[in-house]
Amino acid sequence: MATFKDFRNNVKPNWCPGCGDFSVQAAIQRAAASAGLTPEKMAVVSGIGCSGRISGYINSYGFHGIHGRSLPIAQGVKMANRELTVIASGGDGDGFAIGMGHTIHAIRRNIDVTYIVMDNQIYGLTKGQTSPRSDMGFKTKSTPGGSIESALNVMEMALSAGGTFVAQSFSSDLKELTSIIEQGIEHKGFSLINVFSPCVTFNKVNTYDWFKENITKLSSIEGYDPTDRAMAMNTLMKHNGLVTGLIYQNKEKPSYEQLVEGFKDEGLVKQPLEMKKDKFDQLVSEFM
Amino acid sequence: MATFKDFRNNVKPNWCPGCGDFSVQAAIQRAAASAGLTPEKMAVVSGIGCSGRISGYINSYGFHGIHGRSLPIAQGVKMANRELTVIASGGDGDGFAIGMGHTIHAIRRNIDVTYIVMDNQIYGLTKGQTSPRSDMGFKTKSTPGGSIESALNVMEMALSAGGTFVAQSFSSDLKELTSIIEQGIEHKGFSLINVFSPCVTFNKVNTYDWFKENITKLSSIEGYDPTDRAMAMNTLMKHNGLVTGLIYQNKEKPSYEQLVEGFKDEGLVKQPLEMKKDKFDQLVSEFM
Amino acid sequence: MIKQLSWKVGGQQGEGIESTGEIFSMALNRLGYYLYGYRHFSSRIKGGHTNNKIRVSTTPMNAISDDLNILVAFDQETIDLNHHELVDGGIIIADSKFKPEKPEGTSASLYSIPFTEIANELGTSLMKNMVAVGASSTLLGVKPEDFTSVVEQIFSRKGNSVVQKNMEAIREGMAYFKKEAGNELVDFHLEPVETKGRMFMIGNDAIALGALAGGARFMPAYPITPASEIMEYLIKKLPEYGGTVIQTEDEIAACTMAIGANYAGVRSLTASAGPGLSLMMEAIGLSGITETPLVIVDTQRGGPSTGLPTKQEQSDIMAMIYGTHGEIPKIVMAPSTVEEAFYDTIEAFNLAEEYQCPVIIVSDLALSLGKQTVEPLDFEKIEIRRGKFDLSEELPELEKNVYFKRYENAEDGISKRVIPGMKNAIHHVTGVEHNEQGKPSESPDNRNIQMDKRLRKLSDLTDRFKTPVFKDERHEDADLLIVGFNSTRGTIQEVMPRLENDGIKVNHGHVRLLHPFPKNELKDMIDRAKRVVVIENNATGQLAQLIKMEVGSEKLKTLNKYDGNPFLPAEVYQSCKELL
Amino acid sequence: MIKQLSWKVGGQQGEGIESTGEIFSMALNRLGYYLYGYRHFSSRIKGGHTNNKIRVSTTPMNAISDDLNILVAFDQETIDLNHHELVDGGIIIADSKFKPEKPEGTSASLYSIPFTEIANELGTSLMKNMVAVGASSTLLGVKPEDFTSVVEQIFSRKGNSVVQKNMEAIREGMAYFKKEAGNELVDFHLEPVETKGRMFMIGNDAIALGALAGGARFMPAYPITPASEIMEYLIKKLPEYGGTVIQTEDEIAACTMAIGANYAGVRSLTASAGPGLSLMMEAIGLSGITETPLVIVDTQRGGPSTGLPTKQEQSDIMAMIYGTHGEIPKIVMAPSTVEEAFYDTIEAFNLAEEYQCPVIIVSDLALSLGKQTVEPLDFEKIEIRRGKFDLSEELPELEKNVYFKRYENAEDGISKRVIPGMKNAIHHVTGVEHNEQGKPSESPDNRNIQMDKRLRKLSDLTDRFKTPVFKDERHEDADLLIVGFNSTRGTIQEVMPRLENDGIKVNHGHVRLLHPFPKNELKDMIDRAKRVVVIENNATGQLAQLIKMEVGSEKLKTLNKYDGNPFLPAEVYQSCKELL
Ligand SMILES: Cc1ncc(C[n+]2csc(CCOP(=O)(O)OP(=O)(O)O)c2C)c(N)n1
Ligand SMILES: Cc1ncc(C[n+]2csc(CCOP(=O)(O)OP(=O)(O)O)c2C)c(N)n1
Ligand code: SF4
Ligand code: SF4
Ligand SMILES: [Mg+2]
Ligand SMILES: [Mg+2]
Repeated sequence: MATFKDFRNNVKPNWCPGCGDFSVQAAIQRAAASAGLTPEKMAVVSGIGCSGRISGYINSYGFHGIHGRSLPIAQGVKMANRELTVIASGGDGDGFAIGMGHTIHAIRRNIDVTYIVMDNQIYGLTKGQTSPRSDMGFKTKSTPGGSIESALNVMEMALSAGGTFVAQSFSSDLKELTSIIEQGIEHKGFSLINVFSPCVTFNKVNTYDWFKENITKLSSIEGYDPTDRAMAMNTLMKHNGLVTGLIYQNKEKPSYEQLVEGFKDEGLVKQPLEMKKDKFDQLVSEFM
Repeated sequence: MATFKDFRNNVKPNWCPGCGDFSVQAAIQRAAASAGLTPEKMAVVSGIGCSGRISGYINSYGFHGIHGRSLPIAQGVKMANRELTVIASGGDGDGFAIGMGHTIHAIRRNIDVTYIVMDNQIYGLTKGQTSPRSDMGFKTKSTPGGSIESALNVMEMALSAGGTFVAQSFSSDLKELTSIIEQGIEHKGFSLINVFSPCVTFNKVNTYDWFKENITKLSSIEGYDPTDRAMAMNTLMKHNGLVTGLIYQNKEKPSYEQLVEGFKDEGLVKQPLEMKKDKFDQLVSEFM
Repeated sequence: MIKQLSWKVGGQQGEGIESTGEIFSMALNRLGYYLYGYRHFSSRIKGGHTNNKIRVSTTPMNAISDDLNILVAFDQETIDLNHHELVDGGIIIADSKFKPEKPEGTSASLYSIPFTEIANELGTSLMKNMVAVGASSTLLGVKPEDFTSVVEQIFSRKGNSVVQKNMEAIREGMAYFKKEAGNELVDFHLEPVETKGRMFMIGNDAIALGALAGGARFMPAYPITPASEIMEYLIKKLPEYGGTVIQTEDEIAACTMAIGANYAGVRSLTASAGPGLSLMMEAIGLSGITETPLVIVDTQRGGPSTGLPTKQEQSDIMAMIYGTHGEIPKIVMAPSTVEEAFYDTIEAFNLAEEYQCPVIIVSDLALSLGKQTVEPLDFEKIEIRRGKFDLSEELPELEKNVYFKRYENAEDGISKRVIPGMKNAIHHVTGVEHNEQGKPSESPDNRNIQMDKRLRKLSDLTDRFKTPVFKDERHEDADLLIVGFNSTRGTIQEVMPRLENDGIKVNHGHVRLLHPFPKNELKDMIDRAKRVVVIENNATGQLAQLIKMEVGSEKLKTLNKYDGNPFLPAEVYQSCKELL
Repeated sequence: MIKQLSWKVGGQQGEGIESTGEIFSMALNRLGYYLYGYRHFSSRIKGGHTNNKIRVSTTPMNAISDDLNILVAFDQETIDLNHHELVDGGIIIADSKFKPEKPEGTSASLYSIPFTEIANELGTSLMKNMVAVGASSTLLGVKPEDFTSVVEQIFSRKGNSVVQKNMEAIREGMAYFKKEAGNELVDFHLEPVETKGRMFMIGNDAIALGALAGGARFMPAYPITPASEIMEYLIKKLPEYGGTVIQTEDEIAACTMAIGANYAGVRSLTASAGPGLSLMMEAIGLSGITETPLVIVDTQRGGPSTGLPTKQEQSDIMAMIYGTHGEIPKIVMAPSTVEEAFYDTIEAFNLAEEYQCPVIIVSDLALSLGKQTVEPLDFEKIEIRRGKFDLSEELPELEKNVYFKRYENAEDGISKRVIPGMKNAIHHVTGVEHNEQGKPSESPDNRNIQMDKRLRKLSDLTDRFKTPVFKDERHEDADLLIVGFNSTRGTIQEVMPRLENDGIKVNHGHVRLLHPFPKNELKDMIDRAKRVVVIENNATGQLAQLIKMEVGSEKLKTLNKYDGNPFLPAEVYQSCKELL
């Protein structure tokens, strides 16, 4: 069995000291080990941003794509080889600005990919502009007078889009984060995990302390039932999205792969490429 | 005062006889008249699809753009000249597939544009493929075995994205539709109006009759309060999105234009282009 | 008896015009005739004039005809819009329902036949098309029985009585027309030919079938005219092979999803037309720098922007070759017949895997939707080559923390390809410049190494590529060399004997590999011609520009057409004469 | 006393290296010296080597220098990576904190100065940069007072005591260094120059200022290196003019939103780099066919895909010219100095409105981020021309149901432009082919008319465009013509006297209008040169290809560099010698 150390490589992350993304990396490594994965059966597909570098920091197959497109790439990988565990990841700009359409559609499509967003409510790599997760009034390079758009309630959105696994966590809470990621990996279908992962360099508002003060853990809410969609929605509305834990899971709904006609359990990549002569003749005859 | 006839031009729509889009066109024309608009102060921006042709069928300024981009174009028009009434419109594929990211962000940004989606749950112009609004199991050219993705709950999504005016209507109900569009036009901020607008040629499931049977009018729900976001959300969940009427409106939240620093009431288009010499000298000196 | 004729049916969109042509031509195909069908249609669903023009011949040809022998009309508009194409002594067969009138100045004879009335009598006006098929095909000497297998194939799932009714409609149409026209029209009878099992298909069918035969198993795509048929065919066929089609949210998703699947080892393609291709530009660069195989089909249509979405054009060449920022290796192929579209598609997958780069198959509307007779495709010619990719291989164990050198600086620029799931092959892939292991690197030396490696990959391609230029060289030294690409091939071929007849020595070079450009092959042909004319369905002469850049010739002339319609042979003939 | 020297400061990213260079150079700028600054940085936020190289001269120049006189180091890596650039007798001034060591083989002298220690004593280690500025600038003969205005400007909002502390740090650095080095180093003293108010700015500043002065009032954009400064500047300045910047969800939204605003009559731009530009391709086509003015800035960086996002490259030319499907009129301009970037941006808006088409301003990283001394910009030269657009005009009443002919087939291809909100000007705009009123039309004749109209618009542009090629023609007939574009201009200019010194007759043509291509101007220059070398920061020689296509010359040689760094004058000199 692989341990979390097997998911480490020798690359030193180029994140700023204190960046929330370090914990996300560690949590993925631990969750992968604890879910019993092996590095060569896992692929991490990432977007562009500080966060996007994560695919290079985990000892597994890694694909660092283009800005906003980690999800379609990841879905392609999974469709090609359902024997792989596919993790997609990136920043809040990556997933909720330029990649928004793909995020909604990946949720809806429900292909078995675990999507981890490192949400720092800012654009880190481009040096501090507003993101769709930035709060109203937040001052950045692109909103020197304070942002005049409100932050997206991404968890509500994921629920409305038909999410079958919707969760949120926080970089400081490595234990919860690891467990959520592990559950996400084990979930059959698409899982969206939004992680509050502070940017210590450009976001001086939504800091570790800020989150500690403002977050409610779902585990602390009595009677919270993550299989109850209406409860999930109402709780999110009540707490303005600032909760962590497993918000909603639907284990009943089959994943996309389970529904595709003729889709084999063995990776598509292992199916023969060649066509039999009789098949070919049949196809040809249809045009006669 | 302009009447709805002033919003007619001499172009004969090339929609199929019976297409739901005819009513949407009529409703826009009536609503515009009844909101007291004049054709030259109105711009209809549309996407690509059968529905997208609508900009050419209304006597007003019309901009028929590219697939999925009616909203950014419309927002650009409005930012340039807030004295115009700007209506964006297009199909469900246009707004919820390729244009999904823009739709969410237009909702969030809350620029005063009225967005009318002609939702026929199919791709009409490309001759009948599935759309993000198609139901599970729906057979189309691209899903001959039945769709294996579930239909997007667009109204829930609009609510979660922070919509300040979220409404739904039905082509057969010209009165309600006209009134909703008029309210949308009058709303200060972004309004999303999803219209069930049957495609009589390619969608043999979600027909006029089907809607008549399955729709609940909000006006028939006692005590329904469109200013109560939680009630709106819960009602949508309960009725699986199949309601018509004004679902939610927030009149408090200022529109984007109202929040932009220095933004003038008079159209930006009327501001002088030339810069004064003293201003220029000041700017230049900042680089010395 | 005649050797060829041209037949057209026209009416309003949504009235079954397409299937009328379909049934007519399928029957003739089964009789052994060569066919070429081209549809004129608009960007709307119902209403608006549409027509289907079908050329029938006893010998092979692949071009629309200049004129028309028989026009079948379901409305007066069809007559008004198309009568000028009719030859002297041509025939109009029209539904008596709309009281057809012969336009002034036409010498054609008009037969008014009660298509709708006969159909109604048989039970439903829907069958008016069959009546028309019957009426018009009797002219050619075709018998009711010749339609049996086609009608059965199409209608059998609706039950035997429907089949019988439709056959009846054909028979009644024939009978009525014979009665009307008597025997005076035997001149239209086609010479009989040997019956032979040939295919009759559109380019998109051939591309889709080629993808399937070429081992493609996954196709993410977004609908668009004139590419949708490819996904619509494959969604029906792929499940049997464990594969599928996903209709994505847009073309960016389609292209990047295809990249993901190819990266993971599955042959995967996407297809679109101009607007979709423009959206894929960033993703194409990703495929280039990550050296991930990728096959994209671009079915060109009238541009720019939405342009003329249902019309013929060839104006995406430059965008396909140059349209991503930065510099990548890329292959752009242009099949010129339906048959080639099949084999080229298979080859595209081979090249994409061998060279680990994006391959674009450029088609055009006339090739993608035009229906041609195709000699039976040869199973033996299907070949699958995967280059330096070997899934089965046992790889040597890697040192701890050392990645597999996925981007090893191989002499030919092509590194060994491995995929996720393999043991001892872990590596990183990124659109950022990277070292041999795929780790991001900003080192100038590494940059030079990797950039050079990528760009040298294709250095042998023009030599290896089978027939980068289709050559019909009838002369060592020619008065005229005609150059084209994609669907104009049949037209040019048709014009050549006409020019030769006038004593002009003509050679023909049809470019099948647009990038990297086969400059030597073309240069040689150009050098041996007094004049060169480049024929293109676009306004700026893109192929000609390419030739100027790559070969650099002063003798180039261009013949451009960009009104949305394919060239007619007569137009090309006329222009060539004028140029000489 | 010397006339010029080169100074570099290096350390880890996030340590204030950029601002160290900033303060040093601002002070020298105010003293009247000419400056050129180039930053080396990586695609990460903190950590990783970064440096800022500043060249100081008593006379104008616009290029990075071959070598280095003074290296200020905050870590050993800086010394190890950069010492090879130092001239004989060069100087390293390093923070004693990291115990600097002189690498083997360097003849430079090393001065170890306690930057951090002195700063700590003054209260905070942050001020180590100021100590270093002081220490190194004393070499040049600069006095503490020369920094006063700069330090005040930067720190005054933090209070007077911070200002004083920073001045103190500079003074202490100077004093310490003088003590260490004694007076032996007066050779580095710069000749005094006349103090004159010149600007010191990066290309992006000039573009942003040009946009503002040129009447742009709206900028939707999405952040990206190296373009973000443009939006970041404008968001601060536009509100005063009633305008604003919107950070959109992506570049497609940015570009289409700009189209919407331009359509409605407001000068609007967007800016991005390669990846964003690739995403805008479809929208660019829309601007082209709808004849909507649009200004896009492309700040080129290392490609393909994400490539080398913080490095210099010039590899987007072909994509900018050809990268949308179909065919549209388009203008691609390439300023070559910061000053030109200002005037060209204003002109871009004029041309976009006059020709009603997309205008792309291509820059490159070295031009966009390189900081240059700029002669005071001339207010009088700011000119605003809006072509056939008149908002105020009273238009004749339209007949009922007749639209305004927005696409009237004018002789020069340019129709009168009206905007929504105007009386008697209602019309339709569409990306589908359309008639004069903007109504969709599939008519072949109309298509020809509209396509011809659009494509003929630009026929007079190369003649009208002011200086499509910057020419430095020192000879009627030259041994060598050097051709380049964008930021290489200063480097080429610097190389010319060196070559002339060797007796080589050199001319220089710098292409400022890339499309439509000024072929006649360039042809004339090429014809009069024995050899031509095209210098480009890319691998495939895109400008050279363009010249081959447009002008067609056999004598072209190319000099390419694509390792992420700008050309050094010495490299260009060397290569030119080898080519001759
Ligand atoms: C198409 C495209 N547009 C813009 C960029 C520039 N860019 C790189 S990362 C980034 C956003 C970073 O923000 P986020 O996704 O939140 O990631 P973070 O750095 O905060 O982790 C942007 C805009 C790009 N690489 N590609
Ligand atoms: C970028 C791009 N991709 C694809 C198309 C082809 N296309 C035209 S309309 C359409 C979708 C039509 O569906 P919808 O938006 O629901 O409109 P409807 O026709 O149903 O009214 C598509 C895919 C296009 N025009 N542009
Ligand atoms: S800039 Fe912010 S997000 Fe990026 S590495 Fe630094 S702390 Fe992390
Ligand atoms: S195809 Fe459907 S959506 Fe399109 S016009 Fe016809 S009925 Fe309307
Ligand atoms: Mg972020
Ligand atoms: Mg639709």
